[in-house]
Amino acid sequence: MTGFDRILMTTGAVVLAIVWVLPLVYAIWTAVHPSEFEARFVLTAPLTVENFAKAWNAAPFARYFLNTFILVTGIVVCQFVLCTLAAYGFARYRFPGRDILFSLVLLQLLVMPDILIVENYRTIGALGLVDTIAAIALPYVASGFGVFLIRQTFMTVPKELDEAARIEGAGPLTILWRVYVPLAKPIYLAYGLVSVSHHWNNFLWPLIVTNSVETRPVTVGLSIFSTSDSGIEWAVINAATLMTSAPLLIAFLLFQRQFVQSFMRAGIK
Amino acid sequence: TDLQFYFPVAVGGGAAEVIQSLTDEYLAANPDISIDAVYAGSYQDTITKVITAARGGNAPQLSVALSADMFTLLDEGLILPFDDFITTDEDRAWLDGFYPAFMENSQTGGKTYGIPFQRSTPVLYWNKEAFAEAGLDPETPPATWEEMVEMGKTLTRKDDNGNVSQWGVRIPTSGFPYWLFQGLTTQNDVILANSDGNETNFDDPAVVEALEYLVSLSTEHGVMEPGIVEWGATPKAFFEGQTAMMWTTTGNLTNVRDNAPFDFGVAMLPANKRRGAPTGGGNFYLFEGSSDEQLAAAVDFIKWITLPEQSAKWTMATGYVAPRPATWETDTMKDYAADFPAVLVARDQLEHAVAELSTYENQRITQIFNDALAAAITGTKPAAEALAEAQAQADAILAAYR
Amino acid sequence: MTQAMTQGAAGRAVRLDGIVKRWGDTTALDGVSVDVAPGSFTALLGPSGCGKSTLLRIVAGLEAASAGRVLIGGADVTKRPADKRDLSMVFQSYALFPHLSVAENIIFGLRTRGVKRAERQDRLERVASLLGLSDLLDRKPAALSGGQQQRVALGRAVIAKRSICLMDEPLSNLDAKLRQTMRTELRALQRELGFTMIYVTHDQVEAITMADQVVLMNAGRVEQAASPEALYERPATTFAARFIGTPPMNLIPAAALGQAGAVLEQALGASVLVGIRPEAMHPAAGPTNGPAALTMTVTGAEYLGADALVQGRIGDAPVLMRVPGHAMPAPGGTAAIAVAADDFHLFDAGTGARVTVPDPVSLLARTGLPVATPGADAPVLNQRTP
Amino acid sequence: MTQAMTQGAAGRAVRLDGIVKRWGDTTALDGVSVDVAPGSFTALLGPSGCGKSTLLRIVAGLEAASAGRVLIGGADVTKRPADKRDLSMVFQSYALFPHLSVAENIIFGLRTRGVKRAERQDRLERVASLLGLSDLLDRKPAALSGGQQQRVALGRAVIAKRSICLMDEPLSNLDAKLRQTMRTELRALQRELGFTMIYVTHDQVEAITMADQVVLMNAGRVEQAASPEALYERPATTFAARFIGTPPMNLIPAAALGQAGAVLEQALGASVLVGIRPEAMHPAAGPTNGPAALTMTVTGAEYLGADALVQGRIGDAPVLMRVPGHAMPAPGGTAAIAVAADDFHLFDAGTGARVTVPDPVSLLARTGLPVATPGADAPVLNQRTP
Amino acid sequence: MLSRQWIHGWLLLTPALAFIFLFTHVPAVTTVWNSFFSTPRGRRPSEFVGLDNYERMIGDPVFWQVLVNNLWFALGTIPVSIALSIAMALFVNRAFAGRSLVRMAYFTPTVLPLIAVANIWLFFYTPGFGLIDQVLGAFGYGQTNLLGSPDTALAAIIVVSIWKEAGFFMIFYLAALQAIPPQLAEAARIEGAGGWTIFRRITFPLMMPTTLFVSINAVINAFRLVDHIFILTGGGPDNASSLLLYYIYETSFRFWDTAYGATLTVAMLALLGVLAIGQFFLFDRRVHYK
Ligand SMILES: Nc1ncnc2c1ncn2[C@@H]1O[C@H](COP(=O)(O)OP(=O)(O)OP(=O)(O)O)[C@@H](O)[C@H]1O
Ligand SMILES: Nc1ncnc2c1ncn2[C@@H]1O[C@H](COP(=O)(O)OP(=O)(O)OP(=O)(O)O)[C@@H](O)[C@H]1O
Ligand SMILES: [Mg+2]
Ligand SMILES: [Mg+2]
Repeated sequence: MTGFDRILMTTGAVVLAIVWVLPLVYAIWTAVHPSEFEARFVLTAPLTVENFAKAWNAAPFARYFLNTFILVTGIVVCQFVLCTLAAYGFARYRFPGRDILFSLVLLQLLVMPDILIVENYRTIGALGLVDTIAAIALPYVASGFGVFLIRQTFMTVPKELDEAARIEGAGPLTILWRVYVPLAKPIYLAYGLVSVSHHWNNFLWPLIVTNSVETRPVTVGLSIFSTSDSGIEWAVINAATLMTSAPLLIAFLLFQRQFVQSFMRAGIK
Repeated sequence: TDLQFYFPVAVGGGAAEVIQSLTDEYLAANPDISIDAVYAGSYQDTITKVITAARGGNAPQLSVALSADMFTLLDEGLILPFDDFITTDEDRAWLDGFYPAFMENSQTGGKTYGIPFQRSTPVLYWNKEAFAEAGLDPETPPATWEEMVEMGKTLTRKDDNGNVSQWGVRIPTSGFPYWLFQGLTTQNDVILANSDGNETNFDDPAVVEALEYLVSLSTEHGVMEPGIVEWGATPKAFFEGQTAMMWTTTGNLTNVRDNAPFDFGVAMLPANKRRGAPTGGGNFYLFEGSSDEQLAAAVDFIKWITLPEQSAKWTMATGYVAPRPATWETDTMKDYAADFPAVLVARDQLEHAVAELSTYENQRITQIFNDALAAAITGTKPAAEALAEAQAQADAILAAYR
Repeated sequence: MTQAMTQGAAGRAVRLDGIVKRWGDTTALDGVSVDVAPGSFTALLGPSGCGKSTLLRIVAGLEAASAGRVLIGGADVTKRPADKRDLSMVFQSYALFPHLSVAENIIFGLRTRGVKRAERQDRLERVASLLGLSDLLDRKPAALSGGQQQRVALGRAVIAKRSICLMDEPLSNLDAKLRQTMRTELRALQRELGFTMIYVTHDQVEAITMADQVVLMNAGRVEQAASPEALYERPATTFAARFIGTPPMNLIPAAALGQAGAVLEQALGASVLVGIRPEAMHPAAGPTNGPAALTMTVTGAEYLGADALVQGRIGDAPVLMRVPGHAMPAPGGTAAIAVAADDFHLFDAGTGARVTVPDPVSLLARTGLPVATPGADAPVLNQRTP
Repeated sequence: MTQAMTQGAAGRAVRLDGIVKRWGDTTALDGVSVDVAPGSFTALLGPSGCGKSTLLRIVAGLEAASAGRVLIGGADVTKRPADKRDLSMVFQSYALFPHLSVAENIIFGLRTRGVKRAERQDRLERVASLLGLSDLLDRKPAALSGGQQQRVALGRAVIAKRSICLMDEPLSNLDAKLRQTMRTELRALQRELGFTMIYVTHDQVEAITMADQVVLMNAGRVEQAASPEALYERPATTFAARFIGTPPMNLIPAAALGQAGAVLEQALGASVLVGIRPEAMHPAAGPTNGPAALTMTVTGAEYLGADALVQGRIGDAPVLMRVPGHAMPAPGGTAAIAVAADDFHLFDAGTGARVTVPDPVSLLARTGLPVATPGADAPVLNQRTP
Repeated sequence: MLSRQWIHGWLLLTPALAFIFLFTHVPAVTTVWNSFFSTPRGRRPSEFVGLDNYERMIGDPVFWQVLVNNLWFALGTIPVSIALSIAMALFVNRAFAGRSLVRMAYFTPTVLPLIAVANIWLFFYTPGFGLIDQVLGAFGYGQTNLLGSPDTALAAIIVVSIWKEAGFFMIFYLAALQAIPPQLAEAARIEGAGGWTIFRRITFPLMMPTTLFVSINAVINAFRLVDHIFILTGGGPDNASSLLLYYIYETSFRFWDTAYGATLTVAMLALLGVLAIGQFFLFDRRVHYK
């Protein structure tokens, strides 16, 4: 790559990044300034933590964070396990009905869970799980998205590696665990981050299926600020948003390096 | 007795905490009752949660929900009238002690289904400094439609490029435009729907005229921003000096007081044929599927929380209009009003207020109406045509309820 | 189970019975039957694309045969999956796990089979030092040279001490010296542990020096399966004759031998090719006046370090002769050639099959070809060190 | 541009100047300087892991040197990216594009350079038939055998006719016959088009028969860069001496030669190793009564098809001798050995460097070693066909 | 060997499928079933109405309008967001100073909750003091009411969707880039291919499995990414920015016309099923996996 290309690419990357990060920058701006400065960007604006204080006090956030953490961990672990197994089945086994089952999985991508809340609430009610963290998680523990994504990745794992492991006496699950999963590590990271973000931010279903502080996730606390009857208070919403998403942003900063460590370099002809 | 109580929060300022603390107070006084007060999101989330839970066989005993959703809940067969629990004279007195304007939305077919709780009404806010700068009397808001146009013209300012830097007035039209528009129709002395909730008057000439007036504010007179005017950004636009006057809910009073960087006034909406404004906000409902014991406890709780003492706390914390005259007679309330007279505007306006548009299949009917308003405001259709179409659609839907 | 492995399992017999493999309309294997004795070392030899790897993969259970049966230790394993066949394999493309270090790659099989850590470590050290990988154990395959990668693949296969070991060109990327060492080591290991080895190679020297049996393949068929000596001394077809030996055997149409050739063809009643290995041709002592048939016109010579290849023609057939570097005839001249009777090979010109003659010596005598005294250059039997 | 390519570009010189390559704390190349004349054929030879591929990748511009300069055609290209260096390359791991057919793989470079379709087709056909790939053009690489894949990689490099061609073990997976053909073809192609070839191989025969210059590497350094003959005849170090020649040169500590060795060391004033190639040792005619020094105790023999390797000892140093198959001494006995004066090589026992003696013949005469008449087995000059 | 494959295959799928069936397919079938009944209302119980709901849908102008809106929305978002996501992944897969910050910038849309983000965009779009108008104003332009006029509302929504999606897809492309052996790019480079050619002829084809995945998701998202509409426009003005799923929400959860909501859902599932599943089975066989 010539120097010129490099500069062009880098410039493009940075310009795009600035546009992309603007909402975050704006959120930070408003969160640390009094609300007069929501729409006025003067560098001399006074800093304040009041918005954060207000947000923190509006709901039992400590408990909500704990709930969210349990919820998200549970979902992601279950998703990893269930989706990995299913994806492996779809990627490397041939059996009658496979295509039909796979289209049923794809169908789950299309069906928005929110549309089914009434029915799902009924199911959860029948299981006696209303107002539990498990109730929030159950409809999501098997994800068509995850199955599809991991299947796509498993399909690109060189067959020889599978074969070599088989020769070494590894059974299907050992191969899955010791060959496919490590090779798909970047995808698991990607999926994990996406899934965590998604469930961290999911709102309607948790709101409906839970009633108590002991089970509700942070988004429920966050939503108190996003009501619109009295106009939008950007300063507080954004402070609350930053507060609740900070763990995600930090997690991404920590994990993103993993995306760019090559796993599949030489060694496979 | 165990009760579950859903409540929405639609304004900032710790409304949820106030409800929780009031509940706790009640529980302390009534140790044999336990109430699980569940924050249920916005009004829209709350109704979804209520109906979902009810369909799942798990309805709460009581809930606050939009007063306008009464017919919807009735239609779903979810709510019970309060009348069965009004047994004593004292109870009857309590029920009669609400402002009639609020009760309009709470009763149908001779029965009371809702108890007003977090109720509001739109008022006009004006920027006194802007008035002064434009050479108007900062203490006199427009009292009529014509005055609003005239003053608006004076207040509208343009910069050197000919771009408007300050509009005269701002009547938000996003989300639920029918509500503020209902102010205009009421002032034009027309009712949008009958009290049985099965007949609308969308194509009434007076309604058309009101809509034409609204449209003319930006097209003909150029005193309001063209296109759909965003509800949520309106207070901010007012604070930023983007507009000299705004129509919005009394629920914004605290917000405006805290954040307006200038001196402002609050007034009743201007009049045309008459003064007028809709009411809005949420009522208490009782739900089907609860035991009599639970219902009795629920009614008791509602009675308690609407008593002047509690009601005053609630009003001062949130800016909602206290729904009973008695509340305004308390000392706390009087002190508060003396300190901040603007809160009285909404109360006084109640005299002229009417029920918020509410019909069977309320959300759909209002949506149809909203679409018609949006079409006229954005110039896609003439007002008369848009409203006639809306009326036809509404008729088709409501026919089933006549 | 662990115990059995530490001691190394005794080899099991492998039998392939009429194996056919097709992909769409290409036929990679066309009825291959091979018998591999338990504990023996069998080399699969053949030109590129002849089906060696495919056959090996079918033995391993990685590829399903389109027809035919695979028997291991007498049991029909045609439908048994690879991980149940108890064998190890070196892949032609190495198939190293890119996410694992060299050490982890090598002990992969031990871990899946639950061998204890201490023993794993122990064996790993021995294998690594055998293969010269001791300093590289912590590297990822991506940080290895081609030859090092190949050695890791080899390590993975030999550490397991399975009863059958399959290797697909395991030494192709190693230099001569290392290769020589590895050959000796592999052979010694195989002898010591007694496992059955099936070894794919394109290198005839490897096949001949290492194997008990060489299976020579061509275009999906077995040309000849025999001991290395038999393959060299009595090639069954012209293909085998030309494939084994560097440079390959000269195949001279009988017609090019003039009168002698005519006598030969007449005696055999078929048109034949006369095969003579370059190293079996010796300049006759001093200029001869014998029959013109085995007079070679020298056209050039190639120096190969220790010896030289003399290019020339007999009749109009091009031939090569191998001589010690110091015994090179000058290009442009002619040289009379002597060949021992045992070193004449006859093949049917049509089918390419070897023609066996009851009494070759007297037949040759009749043709008048200058036959050297038999036995003088008969190859000595393979005396490889074990 | 297109025109230049159809005609083949004349080779450009390549110069490597003090190249160092480190990865973390492993040093793959440690100050390598090589000069490659334009249009010449240079082979990089050396044991596995010595840095051949790395050096080639640095020439190609795929790897940045940690220090040193790369000059192509006189211009410093150290910082020029690979696609601007105008060369072609065969990767050790082939690096075929898995999603493209064989034909598309081969013409990939022509397409990127905008060669017309008709010409592409034309060249493709020629290259494919040269490499025996004509029937496989529509296949994906995954459906090819190892050797076929390697040939595709070769095809991709040669079709381009660039001015410099880099090849990393391009024939390692081919059988002897095909390999022989490919060697000749590659060499012919290179001569015809005149491009500069840098050719990595672990196979000394390939290096010696094909190259104008052989660069012998060891552990990231150049041991010797010389013509094949010089490398064989005058190895600069013990490493070179042992690396070239199969089996390798015998290196006998002077001490093992008894009295003669002592004389030698005394004359040179250093402890030395005496190098004698197995093929330079000849059984002296008839039993000799000469000095014991060059009497070999025969312990075994290995039959290699055309000739045999005799294992034995001189003093206590193990030695190998190569004899024609028919001239094998019987194991257990002793054999007197004759070696020409030119075939004695002397190396410093400490540094391994060659010791040059002004008048070797008289020195040897003083030692009393049985020297054969000079010239009798002096290797003939390389007379390869072009 | 075959039946073993079957058993293993089924065993692997069972746990995931059980959950998917319980929480997706069973309720979805109920939904389809409901579409043949009328919505139960207090006084009128649900009754079988056959295809009445479908007839109503065919005659519903709003349905057709949101469908057309949705097609424009799909056309506007899918190609742009996929192209941008690939560009982003390529950008941040190289080394340069500040790379991790840039990468995080692209990732922010995925992390921030949509309610909050939509409000921020609402601010950007607000006429007068909104960010866009402030920037434009600095160049002397007047106010623009992007969300409040029917001509631009949908476009404004599309921009937010692209912002949200591109960063999301970028993550998958970034992961996919890691799986491509670098020798292939090297070989192409040797053959004189520049960055663009390498991308077009090597990288992109080898990322096809991801592209298939992403494009199917993009198609689906074009129909299901509506959260921000609730806050930005509420589907207005006059349904100008309403999409099919938004209309379904309104019908089902505001109008509580569950039968008609179910009917619309069936229509959407049918449409998407054809688009997405068709797309999958059409392309999966052609994608080069390895
Ligand atoms: N990415 C890397 N990181 C660390 N060390 C490396 C890396 N790549 C190569 N090496 C080391 O550098 C040395 C030279 O490697 P190179 O590939 O050049 O060897 P080679 O001469 O081509 O060997 P072979 O004949 O086995 O292919 C080897 O010891 C190898 O282990
Ligand atoms: N997946 C496949 N589809 C179609 N043909 C294939 C496939 N795999 C291999 N072949 C063909 O089958 C034949 C045999 O291949 P195989 O790999 O067994 O050859 P080989 O003897 O190992 O050759 P080499 O020495 O070159 O590795 C080859 O002609 C090859 O092109
Ligand atoms: Mg092979
Ligand atoms: Mg190499």
